[in-house]
Amino acid sequence: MLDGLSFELLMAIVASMAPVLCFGLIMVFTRRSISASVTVGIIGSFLSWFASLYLFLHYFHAEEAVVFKGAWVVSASLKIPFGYYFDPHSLLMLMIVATISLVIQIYSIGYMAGDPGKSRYYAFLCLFSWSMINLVIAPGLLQLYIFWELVGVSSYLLIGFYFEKWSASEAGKKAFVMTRAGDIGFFIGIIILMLTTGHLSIAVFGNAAEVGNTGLSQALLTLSAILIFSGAVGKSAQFPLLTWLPDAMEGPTPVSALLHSATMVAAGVYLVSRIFPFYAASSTAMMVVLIIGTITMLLSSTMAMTARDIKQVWAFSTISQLGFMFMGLGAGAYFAGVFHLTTHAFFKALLFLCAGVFIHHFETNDFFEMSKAGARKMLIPMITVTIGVAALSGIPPFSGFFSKEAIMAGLAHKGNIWLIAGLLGAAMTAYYSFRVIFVMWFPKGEVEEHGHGHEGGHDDGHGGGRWAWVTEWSMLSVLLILGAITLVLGFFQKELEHFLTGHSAEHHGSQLILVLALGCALAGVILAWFEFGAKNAKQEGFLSRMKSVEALFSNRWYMDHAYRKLLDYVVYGGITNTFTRNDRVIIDGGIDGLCRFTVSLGRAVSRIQSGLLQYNLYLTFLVVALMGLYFLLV
Amino acid sequence: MADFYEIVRQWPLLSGIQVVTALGLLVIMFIPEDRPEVIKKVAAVFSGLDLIICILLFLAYDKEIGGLQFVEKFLWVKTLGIHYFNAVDGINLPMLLLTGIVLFTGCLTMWQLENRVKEYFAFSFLLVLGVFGVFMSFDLFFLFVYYDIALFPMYPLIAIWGSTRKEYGAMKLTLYLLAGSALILPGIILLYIKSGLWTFDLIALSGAQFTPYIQSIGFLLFYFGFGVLAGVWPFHTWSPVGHVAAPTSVSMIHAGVLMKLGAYGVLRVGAFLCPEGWVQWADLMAVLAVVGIVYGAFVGLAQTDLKYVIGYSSVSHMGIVGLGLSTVTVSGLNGAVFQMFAHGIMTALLFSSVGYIYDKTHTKTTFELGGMSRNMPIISGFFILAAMAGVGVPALASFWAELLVFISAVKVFPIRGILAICGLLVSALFMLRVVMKTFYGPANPKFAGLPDVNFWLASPRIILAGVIVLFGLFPWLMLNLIQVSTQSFPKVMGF
Amino acid sequence: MNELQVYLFVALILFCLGLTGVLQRRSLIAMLISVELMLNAASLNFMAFNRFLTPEPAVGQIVTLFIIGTAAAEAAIGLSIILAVFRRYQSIDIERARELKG
Amino acid sequence: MEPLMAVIIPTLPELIKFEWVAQAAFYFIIGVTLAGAVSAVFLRRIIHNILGLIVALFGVAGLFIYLNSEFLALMQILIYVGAICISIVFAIMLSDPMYKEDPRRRLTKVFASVLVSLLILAGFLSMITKTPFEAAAQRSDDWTVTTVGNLLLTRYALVFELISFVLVVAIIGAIVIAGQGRKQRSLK
Repeated sequence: MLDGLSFELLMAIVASMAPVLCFGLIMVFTRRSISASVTVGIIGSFLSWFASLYLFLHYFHAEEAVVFKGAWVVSASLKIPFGYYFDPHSLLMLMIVATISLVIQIYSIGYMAGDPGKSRYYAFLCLFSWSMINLVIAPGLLQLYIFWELVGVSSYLLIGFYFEKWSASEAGKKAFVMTRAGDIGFFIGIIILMLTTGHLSIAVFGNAAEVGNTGLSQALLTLSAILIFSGAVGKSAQFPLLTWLPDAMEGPTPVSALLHSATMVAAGVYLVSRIFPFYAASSTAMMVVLIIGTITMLLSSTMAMTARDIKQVWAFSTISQLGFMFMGLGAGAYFAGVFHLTTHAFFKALLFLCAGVFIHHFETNDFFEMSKAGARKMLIPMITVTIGVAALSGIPPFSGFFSKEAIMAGLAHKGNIWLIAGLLGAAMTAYYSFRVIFVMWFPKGEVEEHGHGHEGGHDDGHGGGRWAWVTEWSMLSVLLILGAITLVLGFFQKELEHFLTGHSAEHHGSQLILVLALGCALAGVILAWFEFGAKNAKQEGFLSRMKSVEALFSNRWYMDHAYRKLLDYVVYGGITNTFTRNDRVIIDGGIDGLCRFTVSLGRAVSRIQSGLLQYNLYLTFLVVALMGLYFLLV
Repeated sequence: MADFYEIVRQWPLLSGIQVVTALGLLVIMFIPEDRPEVIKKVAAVFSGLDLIICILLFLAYDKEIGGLQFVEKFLWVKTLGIHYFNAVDGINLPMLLLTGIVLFTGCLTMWQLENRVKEYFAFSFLLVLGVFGVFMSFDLFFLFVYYDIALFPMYPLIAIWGSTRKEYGAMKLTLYLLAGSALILPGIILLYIKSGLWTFDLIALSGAQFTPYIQSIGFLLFYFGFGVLAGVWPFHTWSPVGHVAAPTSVSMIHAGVLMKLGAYGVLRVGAFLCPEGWVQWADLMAVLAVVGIVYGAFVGLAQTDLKYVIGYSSVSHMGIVGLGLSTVTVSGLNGAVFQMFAHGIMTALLFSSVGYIYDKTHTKTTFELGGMSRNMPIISGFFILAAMAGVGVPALASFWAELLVFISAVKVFPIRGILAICGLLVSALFMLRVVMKTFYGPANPKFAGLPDVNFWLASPRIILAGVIVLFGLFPWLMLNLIQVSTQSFPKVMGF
Repeated sequence: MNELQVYLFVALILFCLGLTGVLQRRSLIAMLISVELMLNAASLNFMAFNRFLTPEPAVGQIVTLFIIGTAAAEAAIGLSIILAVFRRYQSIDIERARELKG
Repeated sequence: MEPLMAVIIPTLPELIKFEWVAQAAFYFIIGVTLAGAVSAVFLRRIIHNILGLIVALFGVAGLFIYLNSEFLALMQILIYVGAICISIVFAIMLSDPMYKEDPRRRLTKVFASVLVSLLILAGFLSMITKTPFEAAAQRSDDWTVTTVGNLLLTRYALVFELISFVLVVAIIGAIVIAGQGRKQRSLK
């Protein structure tokens, strides 16, 4: 299938296939033994990470993309290859996915300690890593789509991990169906592409020079670009399909960190940036991306401002940051979008994992309560979460500052209105994220010392006291690692840009934008300080004075209600009901009526049967005689 | 290994299948009724032998040469031109393999049957004898006779061992299918007479130059005649009712194999003999298929009985087969045949899982179950896997089939193709809804102590799940085989 | 006189008489008797054709022999059926046996 | 004329032509046959019917002799009269209520059956008169019993076997049918 087995190919296979092997192993053999499953999972992820690292370093200076490809399905003129495509973009993404997968598996040792379903959890994590890695290094859009769907499946399974909670399984279903709705557009889009150009090679659609040579008319190009983007809208929780992501927080927190902030939801952004030249060829499509990104960013920022659940805040901020990335891409700033994707992956994972530590410890999701229970005493998580928030808000020198600033520059290039939207978003982001931080650092009212403080975490450990340090440090070490990455990543902007685009451009943004962006962020921080941080602050946002707006924001702009109504009235009440009745009454009723008619007809005819033998004989001979006469006489 | 296959190709394996099945039937009939264990073992052994032969066929078929292989042909009735003509090609080989797998796993699934074991397995073997016969015969006469043999045992099987309105279900099913077969017979006679060749040999008949008018009528007869069995909308209502009423392994064989008999008949007899009619009626076929896909999914959304849900999902999935057939393209046919195989395995797994749950809890309505993943994690896992396959998740067999069908459908009938793709969303919704209601949520304490499947009871489900995953990950194993024959089909477009 | 048509005519009359009997008698035994008449008409026809038309004289005789044998079998079965009917209904009136009434 | 006639009818004076006598006897036999048949059908007492049947059977046997086959005539008398009629008589005698029963006629039924019979009569009559019967060109005149016997065991062996088989089945069937009813009765 794959031609020639070189060492690089072997490493690629290891990187992409080790997790699925682990998935199989855990599901089939080690389901009953939690420790074995954990070991298998972590070894698999480590192998995969190691191979990815090797590939990353090996191809770091490669002149052009390296492709390994073999036929997966051949049907007439339809050829669907399976293979690997290594170019800077996919290598970077591979590195992000492999790294975060690995650290989250390590983190989960502690977080999931004592959960009886841990084996299943690790299996699903492996399944996810497998699909995500193959998605990232897919050489064709169809392979990308296939693993895209598989990522959706693993997301479904992981969100519904606590399946005994209705809300969790509902959330899983919702996530799957809503992303599927987007995927249908994606699917139709790639079918259109395949039918018109005959292939789906990323090497072509991801290459500015060749996109023009595909023979695609501008209208079809725009149409398929928008359709494919609808897949990204679903997966990255953009404007019309964004309500599944906050619900997806029903899953275990590391899952939220891995799937619903760092990697899976970023797949939409990855998809658009992957075939960026293809999008760039259609200004309409770019505009759609930009508009959707902007709407999403503003909308979800407002939602984040009222949430009291720490995971909800991070979820809304994820949506808004993804929207921000789309804005960057839509504005034509390819590198800025990808760069923000990279930095976001790490600091958002960090934020979620910190939240996980708190949730694990205090057994509540409400950060006001955490604060009251003494969250400030947990130094390492508090410091790292502050780093993460600073990065999120775009405070220098943390990584988010650099990437946000790059996007702002791109937006300014596109037009002032987009820049203003971006700045507004940045201010809101700073406001809501520092709101969390200030509340947690500076608890107001009487502070009740939480009963089981640090020891609480220890008791949850399945190994008891001897293994407690593993539980704790598996989580804390990961926080430190991610915090460190968040700190330093911003300084590698030049190198990354060179790596990705082949040239490191001059500093795009003007000083003015830099100042503006920083100013907006600081304004948000200061507002948050006066409302939540300062000595005599009431810890009530300015929104609480505008009840109707607050209600609108905290009900997510009533989008869920609208979907619910749509589902209830149109799908269940309307179509389903009509069809079911049609089945029962018209089709079945018709058939049953036909049967009843036949039976009654039979009854009627059977009256002729008198049961008199001679009568029957008489009729027989009468007919014979008449027939005989007829034939003889005529 | 190649040498071994070379030798195997000389063996009359197709007759071998029939002999083994018939022998199984005979042996079962001669075992005293009071020894059900022996009967079950014998059934398992003979169905296992069938499966082994099918696998052997699958492996030994030479894809390089293609065409008809393992041909067994001799003249049976000279004056009428009836031949004993068995052969395999890329279209019926997957079907034979499917039948083998479903029969074997079905026999294992019914290990806990207690009521009239002997008759049950005897009827099952008779049924499968007919099914195998239809799939391997290349003579219209034998095909039709086997077809009716396959239909008949359904009635007693459902009416005696069934549940929920079994008499009604059995009667409805039998009437529908016989009505279908009443259309097929005139079709066969029409072609037999009009060909002027005085032969029932399918290959010879395909060489006859039928006028477009005859082809058009002939195809319509075959399409509706066989289509009833394939659950073509609006002749689908027998299928959910029948599936619900039937006992587990009959549901498996029925939804898994028998419905494929219909689609296979449309392709093998209708499309092969009347290609012009096929092209002419493709539009209608596509419309009915798309309606079936969307309609089945929507009606499935309203069901609360697990088996009804699966029944309507079958209607929806068989619509995909119909859509593939209507495209008249190589890829469409590949997809359709692959979908027949994949759907067969998938539904068999669904029914097999539901059957176990029903055996233990004596209910199959979703609101009475709930949280089954806690009580019976393994069987729930199988169901969820199969449901995922039904939703069209990649890396499971049916995804590839749907992919090929949809690509060619969008090419040939853009609007209908896109509508059908949108149907996928609804099918995802209703499958997941059922999974959620049945397997997720708080566990019902009523079923807390019930045992999950042990290894032996899980084994048939393991086989089915393995097949789904195997062909999902390595679709070319099947597609390369199917392609051998679909390429040379008359009138198809080379896409 | 001694020609084919005469025999055929006699046989025809026998047949019609038998038919009348079968159709109108209510007693099962009388019906059986009438059937025997019809059978005889048939064998007479065979013999007549055999005598006047066929190339080989043995055929008709053998067929007639066959008819006689069949008649014997028929009588045996018929009588036993009549006996069974009589036991069931305590009568041999054909009009009482009406279980097949629709 | 056939020499066989001489065997049955003894020598007569020269005055009376042999053919005349034969002819008269022929019509007499026909008359006897039809009379027997009529009485077999139209008389009301069962016993009279049987007697009429016997007469008619004898008549037919006579016609067989005119048709050159005295073997069959003998068979007719032996089997029909000797076996069948006697068995019917036995059946009546052994279960006497059967024979006592004498259902009344229905006039409509009689008329209707006569009508059908007349229709059939008319139909066949016209057929008999219209059809031009032609004898085969080559006809053998080997009428001996020996030939019939030979043929029956060689060429028509299947017929022979078949009739034996039919008789066996009939006998078994008769026993079963008659016997079963008795069993049911005794069970009651």
